[in-house]
Amino acid sequence: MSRIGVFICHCGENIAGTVDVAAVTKAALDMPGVVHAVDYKYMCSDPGQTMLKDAIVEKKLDGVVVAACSPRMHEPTFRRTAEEGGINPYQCEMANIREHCSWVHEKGAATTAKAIDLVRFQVEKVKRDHPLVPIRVPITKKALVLGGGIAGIQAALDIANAGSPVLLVEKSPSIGGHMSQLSETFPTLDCSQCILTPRMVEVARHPLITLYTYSELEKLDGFIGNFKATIRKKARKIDEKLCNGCGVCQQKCPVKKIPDEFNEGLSNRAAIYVPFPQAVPNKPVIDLANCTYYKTGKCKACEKLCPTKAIRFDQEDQIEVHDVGAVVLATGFKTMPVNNFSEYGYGKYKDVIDGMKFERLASASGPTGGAMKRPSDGKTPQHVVFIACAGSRDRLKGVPYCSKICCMYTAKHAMLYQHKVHGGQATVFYMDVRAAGKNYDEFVRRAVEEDGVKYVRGRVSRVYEDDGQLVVKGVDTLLGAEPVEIRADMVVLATAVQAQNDAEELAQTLHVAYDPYKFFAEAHPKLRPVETNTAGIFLAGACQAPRDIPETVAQASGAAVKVAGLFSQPELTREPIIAVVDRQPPPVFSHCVGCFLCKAACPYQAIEEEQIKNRNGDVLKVVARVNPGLCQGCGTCVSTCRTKAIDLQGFSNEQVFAELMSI
Amino acid sequence: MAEQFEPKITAFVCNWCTYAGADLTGTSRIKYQSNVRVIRLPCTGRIDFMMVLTAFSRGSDGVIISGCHPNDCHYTSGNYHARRRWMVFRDLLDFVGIDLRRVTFSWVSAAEGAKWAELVNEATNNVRALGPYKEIQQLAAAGID
Amino acid sequence: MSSHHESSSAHPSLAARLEKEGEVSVADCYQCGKCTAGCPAAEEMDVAPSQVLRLLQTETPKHEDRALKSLSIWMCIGCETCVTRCPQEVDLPRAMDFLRQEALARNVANQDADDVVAFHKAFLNSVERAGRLFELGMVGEYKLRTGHFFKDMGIAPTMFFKGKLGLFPHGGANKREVADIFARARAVKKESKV
Amino acid sequence: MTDVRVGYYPGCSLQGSSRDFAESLHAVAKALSIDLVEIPEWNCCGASSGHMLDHLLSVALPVNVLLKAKKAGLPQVMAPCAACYNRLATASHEIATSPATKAQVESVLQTSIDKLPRVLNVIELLAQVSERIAPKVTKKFEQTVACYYGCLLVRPAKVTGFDRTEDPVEMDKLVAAVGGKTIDWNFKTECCGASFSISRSSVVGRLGARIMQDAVKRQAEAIVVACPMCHSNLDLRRGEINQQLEHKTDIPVLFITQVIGLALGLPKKKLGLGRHFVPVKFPPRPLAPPAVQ
Ligand SMILES: Cc1cc2nc3c(=O)[nH]c(=O)nc-3n(C[C@H](O)[C@H](O)[C@H](O)COP(=O)(O)OP(=O)(O)OC[C@H]3O[C@@H](n4cnc5c(N)ncnc54)[C@H](O)[C@@H]3O)c2cc1C
Ligand SMILES: Cc1cc2nc3c(=O)[nH]c(=O)nc-3n(C[C@H](O)[C@H](O)[C@H](O)COP(=O)(O)OP(=O)(O)OC[C@H]3O[C@@H](n4cnc5c(N)ncnc54)[C@H](O)[C@@H]3O)c2cc1C
Ligand code: SF4
Ligand code: SF4
Ligand code: SF4
Ligand code: SF4
Ligand code: SF4
Ligand code: SF4
Ligand code: SF4
Ligand code: SF4
Repeated sequence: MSRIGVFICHCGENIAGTVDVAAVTKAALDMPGVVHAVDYKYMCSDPGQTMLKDAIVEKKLDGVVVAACSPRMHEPTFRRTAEEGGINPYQCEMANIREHCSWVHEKGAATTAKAIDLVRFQVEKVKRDHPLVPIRVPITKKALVLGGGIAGIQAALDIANAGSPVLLVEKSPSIGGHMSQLSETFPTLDCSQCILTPRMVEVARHPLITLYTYSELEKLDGFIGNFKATIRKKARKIDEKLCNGCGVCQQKCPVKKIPDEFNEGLSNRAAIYVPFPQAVPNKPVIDLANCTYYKTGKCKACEKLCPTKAIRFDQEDQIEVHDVGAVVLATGFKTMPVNNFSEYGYGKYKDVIDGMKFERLASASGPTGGAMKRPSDGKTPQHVVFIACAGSRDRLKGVPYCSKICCMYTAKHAMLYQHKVHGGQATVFYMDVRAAGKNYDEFVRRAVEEDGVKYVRGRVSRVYEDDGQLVVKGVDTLLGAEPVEIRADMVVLATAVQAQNDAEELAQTLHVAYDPYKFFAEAHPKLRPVETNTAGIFLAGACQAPRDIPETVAQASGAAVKVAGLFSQPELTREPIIAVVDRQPPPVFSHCVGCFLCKAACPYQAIEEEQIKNRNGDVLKVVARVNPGLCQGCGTCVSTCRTKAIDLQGFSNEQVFAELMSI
Repeated sequence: MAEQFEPKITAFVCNWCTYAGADLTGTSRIKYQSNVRVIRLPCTGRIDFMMVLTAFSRGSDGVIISGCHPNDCHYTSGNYHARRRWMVFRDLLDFVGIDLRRVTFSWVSAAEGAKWAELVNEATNNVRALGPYKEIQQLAAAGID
Repeated sequence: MSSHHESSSAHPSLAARLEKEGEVSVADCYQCGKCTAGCPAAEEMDVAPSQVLRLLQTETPKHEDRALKSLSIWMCIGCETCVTRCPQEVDLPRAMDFLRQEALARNVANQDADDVVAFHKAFLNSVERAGRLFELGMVGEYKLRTGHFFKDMGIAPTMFFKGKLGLFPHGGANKREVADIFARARAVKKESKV
Repeated sequence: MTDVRVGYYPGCSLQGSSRDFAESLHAVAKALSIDLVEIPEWNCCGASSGHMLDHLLSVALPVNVLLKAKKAGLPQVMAPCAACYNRLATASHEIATSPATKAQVESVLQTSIDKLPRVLNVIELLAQVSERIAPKVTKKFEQTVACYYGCLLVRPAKVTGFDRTEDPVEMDKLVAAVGGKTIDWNFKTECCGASFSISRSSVVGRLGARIMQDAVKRQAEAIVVACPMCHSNLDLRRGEINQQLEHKTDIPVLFITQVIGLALGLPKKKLGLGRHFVPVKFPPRPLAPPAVQ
């Protein structure tokens, strides 16, 4: 037995000037189930709301319809009022007789008739409203940050400084990412390690940050506020607690000729090694593929000589499972390998290098101590050619997008070169200079105007070697496409920024979307740039798209604020507009037949398979179950289900069809 | 002058784009014909075939289905599902003998107030020209739903 | 007034026709010049290969004319270096073929390329007559067309004595069939024009 | 050893100016048990003149050849001339990718076209039987040579799908298989002027000079080619080339089939070695390494 009250708002003249509100009120009173109907000048005003509350009590109403403006405007207001009046807020509906009626139609009988119809729809709907409670989900206030580049470091520090514990998981033996390899950074030319190292140390010392280096995420289950992360700690073969980072092992290890990853192969390292002197943690790792002991069973020199007896040849990978409430993805990027450039020699010329190698050559902490020496013979190159857009904006190479950072770092490289080699000449082949940031274009102009870097507009077609020099065949399109041939001592390719090799796999592990180039996709390109479509998983840095450091840091702090905001709530409450699969007493259990069409249709992976078991644990039936933490209430599943076993609260089949039946 | 036939149009719209777009038509005070009745749904993905049939059998002479533009769906891919189903829909509607000229599919975003008004006017005029949808109502009376 | 980037709709621009008939999208070229930088024939050209495309991109008769009358389109060897490296995958050699054919059709081919045109014509004529190339016959026709009679006298006798220059056309091909192919190709092309 | 049966498309120049290529090809094929089945009544592919002057013919003529091969029951066709190979492969590619062209060609040839035979170049064919070569070597080919692929063997990649576009190695492997050394050089695929041989021999001279210069500088004793046009541009046109060079060169230009033929001990006459413009001879080799000075 419904007792519905209908409240018709005049909205001053806004509604009453066009719609005959008295007629609507009268019509409402005739609708089955309506026991009370009034019209009033301003329903949203204090007296209006008080009137609604009082009526609920006095008339013992169990549902109300407010015919006024758009629900997108005042639905929360009237639902709160209804709750104060003593009914469930979800038993209050609004009929939009302003935006959808009085404001868009002429005054007259037809418009009033429409208003009456709109009221009738909502009366039919409200009669079938069930009391709903907002969904409350607990939150584990601990964050997982994946990737320890500048993005991950910044996000971890910001979240920890806001008071929540963080697990920082880094794949390689040290945090720092690409930034730790950089020499100086645009647009200020400050030394990269000088600004990064203190942050790395801060991460290591922060009481709320637990660092997992040389570790990977194996699995992520659960949903926002309630994830379960499975982390694999790969065996370093070192007891980290005992090791004091003295470095004796790497000095004494007989295997010495392994190309050093940190120096981009420009120097060598041992089989047991700390990636670079400022590494965090400053603990070595044994490279199993190259250690003599693991290859032949003989050696163990490191074990014998380690003063703290920290070497553990029998150490195994460890698996840990942690509860976390939010995840920040900060796994960064890679650059296109130089052997992708067939026209520039497939990477076979030693003096055709990429930007990252140049960073190591230019770095004071690099293999040459910052002196410009070319890799082939250590000579100082007198003419260096830089090739911008190497692989970027190149459909043929599968990268049609602009890599965004290379115009700037190429200008930086050319400038650093001119500073280091007096009398040398840097020439940059470019297509456009994209320097759209604060002080960026000024930086590029400085390279040209003050440091004498020559910019030639055009792409290079081929690089080959002749008499120990590199011949660069390019073109100057500003001279009417005149071919230009330069004999250079070194060529630097500004190689395209690409997603990490394992990005697709990781995206699938985390159920986040990715673009055609395997960069992780943001929830909205403009308004939700640090969120993914999966609630509780956020993005920072170059794993989303090519980014420089300022942008990376800004985005990391943005992601951290989203996490902190989430963690500041006592628990998650969400509108209960979600799907549910019906449950029936045995032996039916549910009308669901387990076809899982709904599961395939759901854009949020919110539908799970649930086994209904008897006391012996035998599976009696497999049915669908909606995870309320993941469901966003789109209703796609409902229209997919043939047995109507799944329904959407607040927009149920019963309600929608009742509206339709009253047309 | 004989009284002009006034069709009944039922519109299924999503909450995030088209409903909001229609609100904007209101705040911009753009006038359109009053024949349309809006059924608000969270997403076009929520619409099912039976809803459209019911609308017709209950006396609608035309139906509008409108949601977010592709790629703009509030629910990521909801409207893709809807679109894919529309193809099937069309065939089904055709199969049960619904006159497809009476069904208008469109996209109206929250910023397209004027487009909503045009859409309603166009659909209303088209259906008005087609006349009342007697066939389906007769069938309905005979009990197809 | 010169109307840059404008063409009358009555005559579709060369770029539009290339897109349709030649399946080359001139608009895709972003003028990076990589094609020109690697082109072995660029030195012999009056308009660089990338600039030929630029002329077409304007879609104005004035610039299209310059492309059609250029020496470049005849100097292109068809070596495919450019398309192999073009970041936008623009099939420039195909565009060159199209322009050559259009220049001949409009009778505006560059006179400095008469010898090149003559060579290709002589070649095809020889094939049309015999089904296969008759080198000596072709060279003879070429020399008659161009007057470059004594140019290769230096190597011809050597070729002859080394058995590299046949005095008679080769048999073996189905002459009729090949002549028919030439004839029908002309007919099909005519048809597709109307 | 079972015979490898393959459709053979000689193309016009192998019948004419490049008889040496034809002779050596047949001799080597016989030695390696390759059965070259000449396509009956084959016609000219139109060569560069075809595609330059008449696009439709440039597809129709080669497709006509391929249809004849198909009719003769030949699933693959080998064209020794790189230019013919390129025309055949390009035509095949166009039929597969452009329905409009396919329809036009069908009406020119008055037949419908479906799957066409696979098109091979001579290197691909020899690579298929490469393991047969080494055991038959009677006299190692001990020269150091520059393998010159030219442009049309490898380009464009999406049409030929053969080897590494900018730095092919398949011919180098064949030379190595008969004991030869190959140099790593820069002009493996740089164009030699191709069909400009007659109409613009100056172009050929300029382009050929750069090619020869790099090869000679890197101590090549000969150039090895797999294309009659490359051969005539570098051999017949040596006069024009030398005019552009400071240091004239007389290193010979051999077809890959001649190199293999020599190593297999086939008589020089059968390999057409006497027909070259630049005589095929190599400087005598010291028996022991030269004394250190
Ligand atoms: C040659 C060059 C020069 C540059 N110069 C400048 C400059 O001067 N100024 C400037 O502002 N920017 C510069 N940049 C850009 C700068 O390097 C990036 O903006 C920055 O490194 C992005 O940081 P990130 O943390 O997002 O990614 P990264 O630095 O790539 O860090 C990602 C981290 O995640 C780890 N990781 C990857 N996958 C996983 C996984 N599955 N699980 C766990 N961990 C994982 C990686 O090991 C790495 O430590 C330059 C870039 C290049 C290539
Ligand atoms: C022609 C044009 C087209 C554009 N198109 C795009 C586009 O397509 N896509 C895109 O991403 N971006 C676009 N942009 C950029 C976009 O407009 C800006 O990125 C964005 O508006 C910046 O937002 P904001 O809040 O920082 O600044 P603003 O939009 O400028 O907002 C600042 C606000 O602060 C108020 N204010 C100012 N001073 C005070 C004060 N002292 N006290 C209190 N309030 C104050 C102002 O009144 C204003 O409301 C475009 C910009 C232009 C000019
Ligand atoms: S020698 Fe021992 S303590 Fe020193 S760095 Fe190596 S493992 Fe650590
Ligand atoms: S055991 Fe391995 S890591 Fe240790 S010193 Fe020997 S080679 Fe080096
Ligand atoms: S940032 Fe500059 S160099 Fe890099 S891809 Fe974009 S335009 Fe090219
Ligand atoms: S100022 Fe504006 S238009 Fe000019 S380069 Fe910068 S972003 Fe482009
Ligand atoms: S579509 Fe319906 S029946 Fe099928 S699994 Fe989902 S809820 Fe169950
Ligand atoms: S309502 Fe939407 S989000 Fe929720 S379970 Fe159904 S399809 Fe998934
Ligand atoms: S390489 Fe391609 S994109 Fe660049 S100028 Fe040439 S045709 Fe245009
Ligand atoms: S095909 Fe023509 S334009 Fe292209 S590189 Fe070769 S000669 Fe130059």
